[in-house]
Amino acid sequence: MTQDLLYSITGIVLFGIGLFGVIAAAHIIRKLIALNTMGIGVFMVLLAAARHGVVTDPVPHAMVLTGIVVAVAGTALCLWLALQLQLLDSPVPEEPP
Amino acid sequence: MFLKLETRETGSDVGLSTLACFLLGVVITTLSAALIIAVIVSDKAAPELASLAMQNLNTSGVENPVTAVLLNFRSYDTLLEIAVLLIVAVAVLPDQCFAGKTSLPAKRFLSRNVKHQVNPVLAGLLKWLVPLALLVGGYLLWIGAYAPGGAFQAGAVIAGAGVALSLAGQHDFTWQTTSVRITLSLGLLVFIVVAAINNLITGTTLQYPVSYAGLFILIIEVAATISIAAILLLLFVCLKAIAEPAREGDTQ
Amino acid sequence: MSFNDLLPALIVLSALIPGVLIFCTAEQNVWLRRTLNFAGNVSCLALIGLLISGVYAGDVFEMRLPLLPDIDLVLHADALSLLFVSLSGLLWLLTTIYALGYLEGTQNHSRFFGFFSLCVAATLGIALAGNLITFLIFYELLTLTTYPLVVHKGNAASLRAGRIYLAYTMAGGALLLAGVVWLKALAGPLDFTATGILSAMPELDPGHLKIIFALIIAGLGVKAALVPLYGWLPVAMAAPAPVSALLHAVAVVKAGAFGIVRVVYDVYGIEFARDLGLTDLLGVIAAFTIVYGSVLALRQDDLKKRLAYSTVSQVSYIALGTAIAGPIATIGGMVHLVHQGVMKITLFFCAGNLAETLGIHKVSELNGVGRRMPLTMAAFTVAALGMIGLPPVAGFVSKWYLGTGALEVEAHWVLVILAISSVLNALYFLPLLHAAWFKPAAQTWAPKQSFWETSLMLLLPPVVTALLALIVGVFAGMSISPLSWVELIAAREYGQELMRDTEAGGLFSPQMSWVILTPLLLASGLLIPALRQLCVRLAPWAALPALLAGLMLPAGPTMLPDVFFGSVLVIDQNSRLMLLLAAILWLIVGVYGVSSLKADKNLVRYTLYFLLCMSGSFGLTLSQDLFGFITFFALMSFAAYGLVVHSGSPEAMLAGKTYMQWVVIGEVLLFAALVGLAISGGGEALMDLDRSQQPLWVSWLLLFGFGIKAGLLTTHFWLPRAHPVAPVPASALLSGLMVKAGLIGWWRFLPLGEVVLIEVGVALLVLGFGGAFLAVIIGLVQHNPKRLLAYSTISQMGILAAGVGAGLLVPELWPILSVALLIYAVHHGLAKGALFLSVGFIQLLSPGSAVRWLAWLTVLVPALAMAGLPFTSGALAKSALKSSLAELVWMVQLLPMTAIGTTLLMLRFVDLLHKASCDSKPANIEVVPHYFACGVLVLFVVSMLYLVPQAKPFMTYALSAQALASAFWPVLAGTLIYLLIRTYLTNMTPLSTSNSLVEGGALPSWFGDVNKKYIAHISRYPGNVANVPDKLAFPVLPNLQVHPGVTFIGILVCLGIILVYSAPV
Amino acid sequence: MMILGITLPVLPLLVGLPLLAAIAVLLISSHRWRTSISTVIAGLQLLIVILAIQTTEASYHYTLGGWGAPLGIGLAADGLSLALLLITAVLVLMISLYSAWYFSDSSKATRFWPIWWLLVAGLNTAFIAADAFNIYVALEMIGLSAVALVALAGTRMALVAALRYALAGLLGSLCYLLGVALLYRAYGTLDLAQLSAQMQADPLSWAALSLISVGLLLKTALLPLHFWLPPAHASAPAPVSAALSALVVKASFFLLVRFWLEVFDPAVTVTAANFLGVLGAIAIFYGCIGACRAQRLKLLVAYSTVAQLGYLFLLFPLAFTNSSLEMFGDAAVAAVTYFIIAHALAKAAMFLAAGNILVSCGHDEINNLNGLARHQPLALFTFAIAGVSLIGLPPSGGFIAKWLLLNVAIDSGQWWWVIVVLAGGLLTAIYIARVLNVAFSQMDSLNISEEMTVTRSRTIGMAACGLTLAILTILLGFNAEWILVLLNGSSPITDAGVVR
Repeated sequence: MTQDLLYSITGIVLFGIGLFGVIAAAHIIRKLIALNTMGIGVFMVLLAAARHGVVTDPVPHAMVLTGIVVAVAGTALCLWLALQLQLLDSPVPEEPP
Repeated sequence: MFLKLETRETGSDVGLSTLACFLLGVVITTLSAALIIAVIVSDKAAPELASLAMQNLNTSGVENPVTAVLLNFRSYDTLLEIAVLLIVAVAVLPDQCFAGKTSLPAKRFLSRNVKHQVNPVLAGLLKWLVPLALLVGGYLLWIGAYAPGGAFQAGAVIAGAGVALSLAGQHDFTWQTTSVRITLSLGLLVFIVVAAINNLITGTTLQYPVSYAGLFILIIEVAATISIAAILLLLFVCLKAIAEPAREGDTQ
Repeated sequence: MSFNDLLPALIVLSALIPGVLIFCTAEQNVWLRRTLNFAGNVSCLALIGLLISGVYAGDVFEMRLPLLPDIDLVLHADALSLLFVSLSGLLWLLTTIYALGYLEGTQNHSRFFGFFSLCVAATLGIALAGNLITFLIFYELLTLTTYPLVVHKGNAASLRAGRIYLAYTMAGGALLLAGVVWLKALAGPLDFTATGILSAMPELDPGHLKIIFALIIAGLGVKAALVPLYGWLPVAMAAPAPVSALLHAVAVVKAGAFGIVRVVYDVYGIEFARDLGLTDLLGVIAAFTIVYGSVLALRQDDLKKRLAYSTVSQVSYIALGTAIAGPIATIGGMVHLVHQGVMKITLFFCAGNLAETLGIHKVSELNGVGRRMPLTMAAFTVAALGMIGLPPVAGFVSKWYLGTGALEVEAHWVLVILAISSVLNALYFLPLLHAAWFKPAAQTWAPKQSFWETSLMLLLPPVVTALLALIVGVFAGMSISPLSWVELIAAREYGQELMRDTEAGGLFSPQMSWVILTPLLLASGLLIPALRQLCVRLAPWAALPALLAGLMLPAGPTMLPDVFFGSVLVIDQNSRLMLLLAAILWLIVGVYGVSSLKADKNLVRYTLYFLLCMSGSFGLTLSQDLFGFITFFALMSFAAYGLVVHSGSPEAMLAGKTYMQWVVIGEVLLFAALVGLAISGGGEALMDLDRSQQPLWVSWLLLFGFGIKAGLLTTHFWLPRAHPVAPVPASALLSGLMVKAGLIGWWRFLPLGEVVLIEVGVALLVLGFGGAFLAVIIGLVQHNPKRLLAYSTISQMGILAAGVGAGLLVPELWPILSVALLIYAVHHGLAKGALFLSVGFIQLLSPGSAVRWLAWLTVLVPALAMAGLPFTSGALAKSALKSSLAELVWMVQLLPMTAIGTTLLMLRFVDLLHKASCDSKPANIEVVPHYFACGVLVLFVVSMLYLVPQAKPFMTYALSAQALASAFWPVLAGTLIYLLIRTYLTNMTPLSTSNSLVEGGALPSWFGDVNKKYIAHISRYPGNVANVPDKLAFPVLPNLQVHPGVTFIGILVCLGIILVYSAPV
Repeated sequence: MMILGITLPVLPLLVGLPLLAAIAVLLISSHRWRTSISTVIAGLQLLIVILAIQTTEASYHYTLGGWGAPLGIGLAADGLSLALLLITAVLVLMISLYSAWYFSDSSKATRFWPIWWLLVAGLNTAFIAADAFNIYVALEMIGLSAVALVALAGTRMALVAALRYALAGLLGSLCYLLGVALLYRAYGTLDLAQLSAQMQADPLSWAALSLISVGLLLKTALLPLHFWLPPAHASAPAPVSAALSALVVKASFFLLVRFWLEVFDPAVTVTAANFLGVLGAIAIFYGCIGACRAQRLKLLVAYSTVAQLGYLFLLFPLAFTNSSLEMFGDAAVAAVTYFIIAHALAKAAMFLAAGNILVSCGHDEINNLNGLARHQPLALFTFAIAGVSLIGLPPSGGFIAKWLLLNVAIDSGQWWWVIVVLAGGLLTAIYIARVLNVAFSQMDSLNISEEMTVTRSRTIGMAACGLTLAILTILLGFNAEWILVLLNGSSPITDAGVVR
């Protein structure tokens, strides 16, 4: 088993764990952390792809950097929403489906 | 799946019953396994994009291949990435920021919080830390052309300086001013302007003239660094501003 | 794009643009809105006019807009679309006027009229659609634009209606869409082509085409309200009346029906559809809908709902006509598109008027409303009679063509459906008319606001449409009538050239039409209050033109090709005599009637029906074409109802009911018979008609159809009820003249003198003589002189019927026999008229009366003439008959027997009269008209022998000693027998005075019509206790309470079976 | 594209213009200037798209930075893209106008405009993207700005909906990204055309396809992944709802079409396509039932979106018949494109009308909207016309769309979809009729207060925007040919195997 394959597999496992967390976790912060875990899993797969060939590929690195920025943005937005909700100072209302 | 969204601490960590958790685990494990198997089975050598990147590196204006990809080969993605950041920044901006002239007289971006008690140790530390962080940021920005580093890293470090200032509590940040908004959008604006100028020069959007490629990349990176730093700082400060009263309200 | 190409689009826009603009008008801006409305209306009609002239000249009008690859939005004007377009345009104008009146004082006018115009635009689009896709687009648009109209009132009921309406139409639209898409996928652009597009594509899978057809028809069937998809229509009645009118008459249901026509003819092609067996399916559904809708209509008390179910039934005529798949039936179906529209819109307008003016919504509230709103109800009556299919209203034309068309392709069962439907229609419309005109008002109505019975805007549209319904029926033969237009279409659909025989031969003598028109004109004069008294006074003299015509006009035909299907009026030897008889009776009895009923508060009404009857009577005497004959026959029969129920007593009402039932049955039988005659004989005018070709079932139907009118045994039940209850003059006319219409009918239509018809002839003989004798027996035990006379009529008509039967058996006899029968008929008419009149002056006969000798003379002369005393008309008639029948020995022997019977009856009559006159006191009644009337009649009775030219051949024999003797001895014998049994008769427990032969017990009760309900009904009115029998004199066999309706259904069923089996394979 | 002798980079302009607009409206604080600039730029955008369509070129390619695939990023637009760009441009113009009134007196306006333009930029990016990773960024732009716009309503419900939407969006993006990562690992390129050229039907492709599809389905809200949509669309401000329902979900659907029909074409199986079709069919029924049961007008419209999205997915079974993609693929795409356009117009009109009703009545509870026909005839009219199009009745774009769908279904011998389409139309009719019935009822429970009537002039402008869209919906039903001609252009993805 090559190194990059190992990285890929780990990334996928991380993705799976994160997915479980996103679905199963109750608290919004946990969900966000789980999402970020998933993200890291994906980034690992990408990084592994960078080493798939003979030369280290810069493109996936750039993708990961962009991905991180986007993830930061998304996480920030979610946190902001969660905080806004908390600010409204009431439990999250039951949504009508 | 997201039918219940908790924003407060509850007794349990998990929003699902044990059985559901188990089933979910089984399903996700299976899925992951299937993915892994798919990866292993079709594991083949891909055609090399890396070599292509390396071949073109000398005409990209920078020596760091990652920066070359980010700001030359795939600069479009980076442009959009800054736009993504801007979206969140605008979404998070506090409302009064836009109240315009009727609101408080325009303050400076950074002002001393007179009410807050001055901790001399903290103040001393900040005096060293903030300039250092700015310096490091500048370095990262410059080194990005040759080695790992670049606008995002630099911006993050500079924002870190602001975070430190904010956490120390001795300074207030004001987001009401037009200059702040210019700062926030500077990265995107400069990027687009550069793209347009290049369009006039070379006839293709985002295609730099080879000899000036390094210069244009630097211009973009400087602007992007400023914007990224400002946006990250904004995110932190605004979330902190909301979180504090929210947490107080929560504990009452 | 030239103007011609734009014209169809302009027509649609002429409704669309005002609609859109109206939405923008402010609610208060009434005049702007009206201007827009009428501008749209008028421009639309003008454009349609242009279009019609263009299409007539053969121009092509087509506008194409590309919609999808190989699918265009096509607006195209052909003859069929023009039919629908002009109907829509015209009725739009009327409905707009009506709606303006109807909605006065309510809100949301802009919305209403906006959608109204859009709705019309969609309808026009449907009419002009040049392919199936365009059709579909406008079809769905129609759904959408009518929805706001249905829910316009905004109350719970209309909202529910809107929901249901949408549910049905949406589902239908979905099916239609599925079908159209499928068909388009198979066959490409679905441009309508006159002979169908699919027939040119033999490679398509018939299985698919069948399913597609089912889908499309189901989709269209929702709007056309075919069973079981009709559910929305009655509910949609919650809408305002103009909307109902629009939905039912023009837009929605017609769109569905029109679509069916388009699909069958222009997409599938009629012949191709028939080969696929699709028309059979459609036909069965349509037939079922026709019957089922009518049955449901029967059960509705809500007026509009009843009309709605009637629509369900009537619209399917169109589908039926399409399904029969023959050129003539096609004409019937298509022309019904227009006819039903005009008639149904009238009905809805009227219903709306009633609701709006008087708050009447239910059938049960209609009592007496005819007095308060005569014009509205007159319009309603015309339309309702048209719906039943009564000539000459438009509905008859459709039914006629459907009937003949069905026979043309040997679909005999259709005739049965038509018959059932007509009867059902009559069952749910006639009681309504009866209630409106003849029942006393249950409440006092709101007083009139103005001179007119209701707002003029409400009144005008129904009157106009009712007139239209009448005109398109009467002038069906005109080249611009819908019928002619449809003939053109039908010819094109079948890929033929229209063959119009334009030769209008014969001489036109307008004088002859004045004979018929004079009474009609006077009758319409009665509608104008200012002229009313004058018209009443002039009424009897309306018979004067007939008299003059009979005396002076030269023999010969008059052709009126524009009227009916080409009307022919003929004066020849026989009809001249009948016309003279009629004219004399009408004139004399009329004079008598006007004076004797002077005090009657319903004199005007009486005069109206009197005049209508008169016109009918003259008309049927002169008419030599099927349409004309049945028109006047029906006119007379139905108008006589007004005379029968004139007194308004419960007894009269019941008699009227019985009368009406039998009349309707008769009309239906005759309709079927004449349809069969027209098809088998190859023409509608008697001159071209080959009577000898008629199938046997036609002869049977003729026998019974006219038998009803002639009081033939087994169909006579109405006669003893109806004749006595009418006012005296009316009875005289009924018994003296109107029963002869049956005889004339036989005369005209049975193949007398041409073919031997053994079965029919024997039946006529048996029934005739049976009636002649049995009626005597029953008549003898009557206590009411008028009823006795009625039985005498049955008896005498029996003799005439037997004579006709003999003619059928031995055609060689007919030339001379016919003259004898004619003389007999004239004699009977005159004498019976005089006798009935004499009942009217019982007071004059009383012992105290100064003029009683003279009075008795006027009673005795006709009575003895009836008995056949020498030197009277009776003797002449009988000897003529006898001499003409000389070859049939047994008949010659039977005739004196009847004379004995007649003598008995007459003596009994005189006896009764005498008894009654003894009980009565002399009263102050006006003497002169009585004497005038009776005197003239008596004079005629005596002098006829010498006046009638036809009598000449018989004169010598009649005046011979042998004839005198043979005429004398039955009278003598009768007198003796009467004297013998007189005691018994006088002391006998009174027989049921109230009813017919059967109730008298003379016939086994399985002949029907005795019913305890009836007697119980009578006894509920204590005022008429005198008429209630204590008990029945003769032991009555176990009663089988058979309603005439049931009998009728029985006949129909049998007929149906016969037709089906007898149809040549 | 040449205009007055100047060569315009059409595709980059379509991204750059909205971004510039976003910066401009962020920097300007005057309401009037903001709205005028927005309107002008929206008009300009529309003009560019129309000109792009008018020129004879069948499809557009652009290589950014001059590098070309696989190293650089390319842009590509075919007929489908152009159609979507056009409808986007039209709706952006109308919704911008509407928002000018809607947000005229609200402090939210200042946050709305920049995010709105960033959303537009994201949409345009997605429609012209030819690079898998670029698509990811575009998806994030769209997703995050949409979330931010939903949150703009500020109510608790809106916040919850936004949060849920954000989480779903992020999850979807990550799934998509993992799929892209796997693809990159296997094929070493991100360019769609090159991916398409190299695509093989192997497990990795299937894995990548599944991940990408699930990610995009989540964003397109196909049942059962629709859970986030109704609350988000129902609680957002009206113009935002309109944009979300009309455009945002279409972007991810558009990408799905790209991947299934072009990139993954060899890997796709008929069963999979049918599976999507079945899900779509269920979505149609589920959405309709949801709409029938909804108590609020906007929720009803949102559920209606769930149902209408279901129709879009009929594309896959119709395109992937057993015979071949070539036979019915184009026709199916044409039908669905038409459907997208018709639905976008109708749904936007409907949401705008609902917004009007909400503004003028102060609430949108369906059962209390009695007499609406009197008070808000224009809004109701708009709603009704849009409803007609959704039902698929002529004359409207929806009719043509359904017609085309049915045509393909029958041509390809899959008659069962005919039943689904027609039944869906009937169910749609039920909930549209439900609203109309209440609106037409005379019992007056609407209390139009004085305060509400003050805003009348404002609502008329808003109503006019909705009505314009409704009329466009109708007009669309009268000529469908232009769009089919537009779609006839060949696909840039499969054609552009060679880098230019």
